[in-house]
Order: sequence, then structure tokens, then C-alpha cells
Amino acid sequence: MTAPLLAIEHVSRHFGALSALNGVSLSVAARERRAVIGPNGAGKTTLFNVITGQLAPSAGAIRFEGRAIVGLAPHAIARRGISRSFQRTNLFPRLAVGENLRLAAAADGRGSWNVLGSVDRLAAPLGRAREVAEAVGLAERLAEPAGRLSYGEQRQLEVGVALATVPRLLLLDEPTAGMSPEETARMTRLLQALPREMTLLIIEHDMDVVFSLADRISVLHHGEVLCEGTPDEVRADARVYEVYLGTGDDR
Amino acid sequence: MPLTRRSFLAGTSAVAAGVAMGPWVLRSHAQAGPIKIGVVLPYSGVYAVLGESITQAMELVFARENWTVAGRKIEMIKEDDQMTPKTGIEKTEKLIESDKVDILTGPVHSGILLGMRDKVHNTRTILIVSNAGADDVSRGKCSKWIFRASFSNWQPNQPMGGWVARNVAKDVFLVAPNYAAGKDMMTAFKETFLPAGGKVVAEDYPKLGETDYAPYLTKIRNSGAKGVYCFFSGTDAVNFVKQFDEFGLKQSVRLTGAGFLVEPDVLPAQGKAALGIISGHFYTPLLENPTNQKFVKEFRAKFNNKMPDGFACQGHDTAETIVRALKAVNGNTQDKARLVEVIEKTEFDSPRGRFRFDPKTHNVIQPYIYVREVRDVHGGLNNVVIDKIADVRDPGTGCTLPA
Amino acid sequence: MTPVDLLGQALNGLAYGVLLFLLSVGLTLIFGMLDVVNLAHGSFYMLGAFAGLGLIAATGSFWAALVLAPVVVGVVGALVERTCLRPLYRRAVLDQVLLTFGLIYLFEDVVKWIWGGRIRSIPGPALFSGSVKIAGAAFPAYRLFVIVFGLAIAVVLWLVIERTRLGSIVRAGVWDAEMTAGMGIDIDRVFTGVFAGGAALAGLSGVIAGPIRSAYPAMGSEILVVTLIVVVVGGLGSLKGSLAGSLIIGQAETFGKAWLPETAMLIIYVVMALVVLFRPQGLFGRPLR
Amino acid sequence: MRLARPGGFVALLALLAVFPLFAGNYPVKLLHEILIWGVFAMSLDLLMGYTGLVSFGHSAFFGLGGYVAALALLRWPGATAALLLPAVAAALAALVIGFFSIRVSGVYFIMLTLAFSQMFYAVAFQAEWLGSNDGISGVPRPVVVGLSLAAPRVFHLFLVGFFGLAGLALWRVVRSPFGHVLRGIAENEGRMAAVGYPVARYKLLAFVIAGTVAGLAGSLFTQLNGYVSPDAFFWTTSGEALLMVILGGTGTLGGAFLGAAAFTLLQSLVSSYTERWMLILGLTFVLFVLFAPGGIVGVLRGRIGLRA
Repeated sequence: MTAPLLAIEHVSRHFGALSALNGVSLSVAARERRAVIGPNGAGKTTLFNVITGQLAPSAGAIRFEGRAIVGLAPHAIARRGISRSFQRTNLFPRLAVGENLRLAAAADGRGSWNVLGSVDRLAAPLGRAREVAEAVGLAERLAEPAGRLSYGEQRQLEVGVALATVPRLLLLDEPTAGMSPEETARMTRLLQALPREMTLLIIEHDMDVVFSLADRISVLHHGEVLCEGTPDEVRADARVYEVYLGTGDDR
Repeated sequence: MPLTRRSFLAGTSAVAAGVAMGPWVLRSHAQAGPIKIGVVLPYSGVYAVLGESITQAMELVFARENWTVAGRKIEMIKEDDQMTPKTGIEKTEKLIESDKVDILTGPVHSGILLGMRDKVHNTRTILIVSNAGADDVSRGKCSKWIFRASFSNWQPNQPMGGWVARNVAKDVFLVAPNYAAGKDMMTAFKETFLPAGGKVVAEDYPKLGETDYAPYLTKIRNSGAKGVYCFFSGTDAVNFVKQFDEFGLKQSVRLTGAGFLVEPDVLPAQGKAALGIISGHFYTPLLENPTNQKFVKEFRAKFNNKMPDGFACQGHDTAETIVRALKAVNGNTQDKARLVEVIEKTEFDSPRGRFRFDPKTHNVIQPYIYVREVRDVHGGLNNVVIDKIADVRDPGTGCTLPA
Repeated sequence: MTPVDLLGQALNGLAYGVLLFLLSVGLTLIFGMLDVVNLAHGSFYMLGAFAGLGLIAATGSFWAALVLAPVVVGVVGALVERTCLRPLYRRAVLDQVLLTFGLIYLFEDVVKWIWGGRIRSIPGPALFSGSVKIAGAAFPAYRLFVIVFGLAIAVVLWLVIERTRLGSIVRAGVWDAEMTAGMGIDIDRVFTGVFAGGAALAGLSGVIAGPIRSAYPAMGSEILVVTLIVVVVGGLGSLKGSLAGSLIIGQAETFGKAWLPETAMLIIYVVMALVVLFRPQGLFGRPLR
Repeated sequence: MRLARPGGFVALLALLAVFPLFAGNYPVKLLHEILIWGVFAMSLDLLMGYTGLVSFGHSAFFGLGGYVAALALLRWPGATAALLLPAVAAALAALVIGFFSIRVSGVYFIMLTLAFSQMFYAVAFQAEWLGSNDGISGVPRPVVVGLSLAAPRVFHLFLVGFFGLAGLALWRVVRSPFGHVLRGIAENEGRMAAVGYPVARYKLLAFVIAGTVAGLAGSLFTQLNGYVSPDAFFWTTSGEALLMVILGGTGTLGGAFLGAAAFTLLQSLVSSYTERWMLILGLTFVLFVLFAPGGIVGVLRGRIGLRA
């Protein structure tokens, strides 16, 4: 068996007396599409924040491609090949859509230290930005400031920015949150069409999206992994119904 | 051509009447306009009161002449230097280049004086310094074009050293703001203080603009000094003197200093705390010479009963120098070199005594440095003369005129 | 340095520190709650001194001025908050900087207009004129009064902020103004109140400082920087921090002047830089992020 | 950004170059101040408008450039002393100050930069070898490539050239890939880090570039006046530069220049006519903030508050 792409080992994170993560262990294989579900307050977003370095874990280790990443700054972790989208839209509102994507695509730093040159000469990131815009359905809106997009479009761009860095591991935090059914369907198709080389870790509340996308599902509850398995296994697990579906998370 | 010439002779006959014919006539034509006197002084901020005193006295002198000398009007162009070198230099430039003033006067701030020095020197503009005392301008940085009708920092302090050692105390604590003027003044004081057997117990240089002297006063109290010699002016002088009294030091330590410490700009704010302070200065409004009596009377009549101070005396002498020099050249301000020669020889009775410039440095020779004590006389706090030292001239080390 | 000397200097530092506390506590609460960098805070100090001067002239009593001048300055503060700052809360920090910077010029010139540029001395209360002997050395009675009075104000403020409903609203507001507004509190009025209160305290310190440091128009812009330093050293929005910062800076500057007069100016900046480097949120500030 | 369009910019420079042919010495002197303060304000705008770093300590570099130039020119009046040394000194200072300041943000950044500049002020104000309060005077203008800048016309062209080059360089910087990264940081620092930008290092380089340009402006200011004083370091110098930027319109280099021009003219002209200049200046700022938040450029665009 090959080493997992992402290995989370006994990670905890406390906020004062509150523990948001409590010894979470999780490993994601390369090319896998993994969904993380759980009721609100289960610690899902905290888990993402700990992986991407926005928060330091109180205890535990995280390895990406076999190398420890705990303690690295967010930008350094991103450079290793992990990219994420945010639950709350987190864009560059006054910059054009194309510029949002180009900045992300150029984040590897090549060319970005050029102090006197022209942005127009950065062929690779510009190309990548167009490609991603095409993929997320914003090819027509490249020149529009991101702040002027509709909510659904901003969600698409949110994912686009995460995609543009060409990550090996993509973390998506509720990409369809607040979307209309049509928008959700489009987002699902978009995600399904992503290349398999891009390993996916997705937090999602919409079970249709989860079941149509995920190879495996991890259920988080009270900062702990309740269970893990294929969609069918999880669907069959009574505990999941109890804590999550059954208790009627009202969203 | 003849016609033109005749008509303008008629037009300028009043001016030309006392003037030799020939080339002079042409020049008078060029000079029919007013004589412009540039003034760079602080008119805002704490030091505005200094600028005001100097300006008022100048206006008084010019008004005596009906604002006309040798048939030409006198026009004062006042600029606020805000006590900042940047602005002072900019205003100097404006007066020289844009207003094309005939004679420049000011400033209060030594830094501004040093900053404008090269500009003035290079453009051959005549500058009569009406306050700033930077010694350098009478030493290495003296200039043929610069006269000083006020004082050099050295002047009020050097004679005081020996006097304090002989009459006040041998163990003295020195305090002055930490900048060139403060240090220069203390050095000048020591020149005569040490040879007269004085001993400097300690010296401290608080920052300029210090508001709380408590740490220094505590040190003075515990140093065992019998006297303090200091230089402060403006806000610093008010706060130092008041806090000196507040700490109860006046009972055991005699406070002496350069005259600025207790000039009328700060004396009212100091109040009773200033009583008994001994200071050396070239002027006090109580001087009994007739020129001063007249000056005080006119000044108080014109400016709402305000007492003139040393700054007013400086303004008076600046303006008086200008008036006398202009009369001597008959209003011809074109020939600058000649004007310089005339100013150099100007001599008159000033409120402070017989006024003349030292030809070696172009700095005023103080007729006297008066040793004064603050007393409650003549219906208020006043600096009463208790002794005087005659003919105090700056050594002018390193000055070689004409430069 | 003898023990008497040490004691004397410590008292000097304490008197200065207490003055800084009265100045900085308003600024720190305004910072913490309104998120406003109020560069005009020094102007309120200056206005307090001049209002005190006017009121002493009118009433003949230092004590009347001590009570009334802060009220006058507080009203000016409330007006400034209502008319100038209110429209800016949702705008960039920069706009507030520019506005309050403009107010410095404005207040300074208005005062100059009314009172002239001359330095004015504020007569202290006759009760505390002269000096008293402490351990054999004379110390000004008025400064002792300042120390006691300032510390008393600190205790009162602490009680108000820690023990009253108003105080709990202010504390909540410092942490999260938006949330406080969500709790159904009229946050606008609280903002005005805090700003006016801060201004009044600055005015109070102006009156208190007057008999020691005199009154002149530039006094506000001169004291501003050290006040800001106290706030940063203590931590934004913290009453405890403001007190600690004031006392530390007060002692540091006083002993700096006594021992190394020519570098005394530097010491407070060094203290501040050290604090910011090793504890960026200040001594009692809430942790950054 | 109309001013920054290449054609317009060249025309402006040409106009500035021939200005002394039509104007007296005093307007020319005012123009020189505007050019130097304009460059100083533009360098600050690189931080404020483009990187989102509100520095209240930019005077540290202006003053340092001025003092280094003064000390150096008194010994060796050449291009090295006039340009190279001040630039290097300012760059090094910016590197150190920036390294520490960039670790904090917002109000703390404002305060820390303020404190650093005040430290310089304290040193200059008290150090005897720097002339303490009086500053350093009698600084000669340098001889650059055989031309003496003491000649007014040569100095004028030198200043216009300096302004042109500095303006062009900053214009290139804000349009370069690096400049775009800065804008991204100003817009959303957290996201820039999340996609992989080492944000602190980009900020530091911006800080160093801005500091270097400010140092050069300071050096030129010393050369203009033959004089430098501790005021150059004082926090109000930073404050005035901030005002210029905001007055002109944050995030537009041309606006910073316009702001410098407006401020300089306002201060010089108003103070020649009335003692109440501080009141008028203060009132202008207050009214500008309340009613024209986009600055002069905002008003010119007619769309107040909306920046492209």
C-alpha cells in the first residue's frame, strides 16, 4: 500500500476550554475524493484551517506527501501543493475576475517578483486564468470586478481561485453553500469534471452533492471522527443518522 | 529722447532734488518705487510674541519717519516662518526672489538663520538679524552682507560668569536646553566663571521644549549647589522657573541666567516665582537714558500700554539702522556694496546705549550687559539693574571680513 | 544616587505617569471601542487647559475649573463625534487619521485666536501651594495632590468599567462593537458617550497639568506622541494596560532624564519598540488574531 | 491616472522643464518643493494606496536621506554623496524598520512606524554632531557628471529629471507583476497567503522601495535648501505626506503629486496672507474628508469614492 497523500494524526485544537478538534486522525490517498460531513460545530472548518496553516494545532501531526507541514506558514503550505476555498467568500472584490484568477495562478512566485516588467507578458498564469475561468463558467466575465458578480458567480470564482494554483490537494469548504438548485447542479458538474490527479477533500452539507462526488466519506462529530467509509457504508451506519441526519440538522 | 528725459526729470524732481545729476538721475528713476524691507519672523506659535515685539518696534521707528526715507516709501513685507527651518528658508526665498526686497530682517530661530545664511550671502542680500544669536554667524560663517543688531549668544553670558562667581556663588549647577545655543551659552559663561574661582558642580542639558523639569530639579536639590546658572526661553523659561519655585529650591539655591529667562514675554506667566532671579541682558525697559525713556513712552502709547522688551529693542535698532543707512545713501538701494559700507559705520543712541557694529564681525557691540534682578517695582515685576559690564564684543573667532 | 534621590525621582515619575494615565485612558478606550485613531486627543488636553484658564478667570476657583472644564471639553468631544466621526466609521482608518489631523490644526488655531499665542500659567489651588518634606526632601504639595487624585480617578474608572452595566457594555464594545449592537444596545449613543468621556478625561488632565506645565496652543500636539506610546505599550482598549503603560513610561522617562539626560528622549521609544516586538498586543491587550 | 499616461506625462515633464522661462524664482522654488514632496508622497502612496500599509513613519527615510546627503556632501560633493549614499542608507533603514514593523498590522503598524521615525527624530534632535535642533547648514550642491548643480537651471532640470524618473519607476512598479501582488495584498491579505504568496516578503520589498525613494527625495530636499533639520524626521512630516496622498486621492500616483502641489501651495500662499493659515488648512482637511473622500482625483473623476 502506498503512503497516503495527506495524513492527519491525532490532531487536536483547543480554544480556551473549548476543544474544536479532539484527536482527529484522517488519511486521504492520492486521487481520492473525500467528503467531510458533520453537524454544525463539528470542527470541519477548524480542520481545514489547521491543515492549511491558518490555525496551529494544539497537538498532533499532519503530513503531506510524507513531509510534516505543521508549523509552516499558510503560504508555504500552499506552495507545497495544497489549495483551499473558503466557506465565506474570500476574494479580491475590487480586482477583475481575470486578475483574481491570474494572481492565484502566479502564486508560485515565478515572475511575481518582477518589479518593472509588464503583467501582460506573464503568459503561463494568464493562460491558466483563462482555462480556469472557462472551467468555472466565468469566461465571459473576465473583466468584471469580482465584487460586482452575483452571489453564485462569486462562489464559482471562489472555487476557481483555489483551482488556479494547480494544487495536488484541493480543499473545498462548502462550495455550494447558499446556492440555488441550478447553481448547485452546475457546481457539482464542475467538480465532477476536475481531473483525477487533483485529490479532493470537500466539506459539504448537501448530501446529493456528497454522494454524487465522494469516493469515501468521513463523519466528524464533536471534534472527533465518528466513522469513515464509502458512501454506502456511511449511509448504512445508524450512528450517522443519529448525530447528523436524524437529529435534523435544520439546514 | 529729450522729451522723455525732460518729462521724467520733472516727475522725479522731488526725489532728485538733493541728488547730484548725471547717472544718479537714471538710477532714481529705477528706484521710484517703495523700499521693501523683508521680515522673516514667527507670527504663529509660542514664539509669535517675539515676532510681534520686534515687528511693533520696527513699525514704531518707521512711523516716526512717516514711512518715508529720502523721498521713498518704506514697505514692510512680513512673512511667518512658523519657527520651522523649512518654512523660514522658503519664505526667505520668496522675499529675495519674488518680492525682491532691498533689505531683509529676521529671524528668531538660529536654525533658520544658519539655513538662510548661504542664500543671503550668495545673492548678496543685505540681512540685518533682529534676533537669532547663533555665534557662528559672527564667527566662521560671518558674511559681509549680514549684520546683527540683536546679540550673539556669547554676549550676555560671558560677562556673567565672573560676576556670578564673585557675587552669587562659587558652586554652581548649569542647565540649558540641549542644542547649540544652550551649549554655546554655557561655554561662554564658563570662560569667565572658572578663572574667577567658580566650580561647576554639574551640568545638565534637558531637551529643548521640555515641559517637566522635576528630574533635573531633584538632582539640583541633591547636588549641594549654591547657585544655578541657566539659559531658557519661551515655554521652557516659564516652566523651569515655576517648577524651580514649586520644588522649594528658591530658599536654598540662587537662580541666575541669561536674560531671556525673565524677559517680559515670559515674566507675567512666571509671576512671583520669578522674584529674585538675577540675569544678564543688554536691555531692560527701566534704563534711564533719554532714548529709552522716549522709546518706552512712545511704545506704550502706541501698543496698548505694553512694555517694550529686549526683543522690541532689537526691532528698534534694526529699523533705526535701516533708516539711518538709507538716509546716508539718499534712498539709493541699488549700490549694495555702498549700503554695506554705510551700515557698517552707522552709530546712534539706542535704548540700550550707544549702538554700533563691530567692523570685524558685523555683530553689534553691546554697550552694556546689565546685571538685573527681578523685583516687584513700578506696579509689577520688572528687571532692575544692579550692575553693568561695558563694551561687550563677540570675539569673532574665525571670522574674516570681507568674505 | 542616594535613597532620598531615588524616592524623589520615583515620585516625579509617578506624578508624570498619573498625568499620562488620565490622558491615555480615554484614547485607549476610543481606540478599542470605536476603532478610531484619534490624533486630536492631545487637542482635547490643550482645550482642557485653556478652558480651565478661562473658568478660573471667570469663577476665581481652581476647583470649579477642575469640575467644569472637563464638561466643556466633553461636550466638544461629543460634537466632534456626532458631526465629524460618525459619517466615517464605515470608511478607512485613513480618513479618520486625516480628519483628526485636520482637527489638530483647527483647534490649535481657534485657541490661538481666542487666547493668543502667549504662554499662560494656570494658578494652582492655594491649598496645595508650596512644598512638603518627604524623607527630609521638599516635594511640591500640588504634585502629591496630582498623584492621589489621579490614582483615585483610576479606581473610580475601574469600578465603573468592571462593576456597572455601563461598564460591561463598554467592555463588550471594545471586544466586538458589532456584536454589542446586536445585543439591542444603542451603540451610537455608547460611542458618543465613550468619545465624550475620553475627551473629558483628556480635558481633565489638561487642567491638572496646567499649574505644572503651563498652557500654550502647541501643548496638545506635543503630548500626543507619548500618549500614543502609552496606549500601545499598555495594549489597545485596556484600562489596566493604560495604567501600567503610563506608570512604566512615566518612570522610564523620569529616570532616563535623571541618569542619561541627553538620550532621555529615546528611552520611551525603545520601551515601546521592545514591547511591540516581544508582546505585539501590548502588556494587557487582547492577543492579535 | 490621467497624469500617468505616457504621452501626458512627457508633456507634463516638458512643461515643468521650461517653467522657469515663464516664472519668477519664487514660483520655481515652490515648484521644486512640489516636485520633491510629490515624489515623497508618491513613494508613500506605494505603501498606502497599493499595499494597504498605512505608515506613519515615512519621515524616517526622508530625514535619513536628507541627513546622509548633508553629511556626505560636506565631504565629497558628488553623485555618490547626493544619490547613492542616501538611497543605500534609506534602503537599509527601511529593511530593518520594515522587518520589525510588518509583523504587526493596522493601528499597531501605524504606531510602530511612528515610533521608529520618532527615534530618528530624538537622535537628530539631541546629537551634537548632527547640529541637534539647528540641523546641518551650508550643504553644497553636488557636481554630477561634470555639471554643477549649484547653477539654478541645471538644478531645475536635474529635479525635473529626478521627478520624471521616480514617477516613471513607481508607475512601472505598480503596474508590474510585483505591483499587482501588492494590490492583491491590499485587497485581501489572507487570501494572498492562502494561495501561496509569502505576503510579508512582498510587503517588505514594497517598504524598502518606498523607503529608498523617500530617502532620495529627502536628499534632494537637502540639496534644494542647502540645509537639513530634525523637523525632517518629526511625525508631522509623515503626517503631511499622508495628508498629501489622501488629499490627492489614495491609490493614484498622480493624485499623490496633485496632493503635494495642493498642500504646498495652500500652506505657502495662505500663510503669506493670513495668520489664520492653520485654521484654513485644518478646515480644508476636515471638509475634504467629509465631503470629498476620493481626494482631488476623486473629484476630478466626478465619481466620489469610487476608484477604478
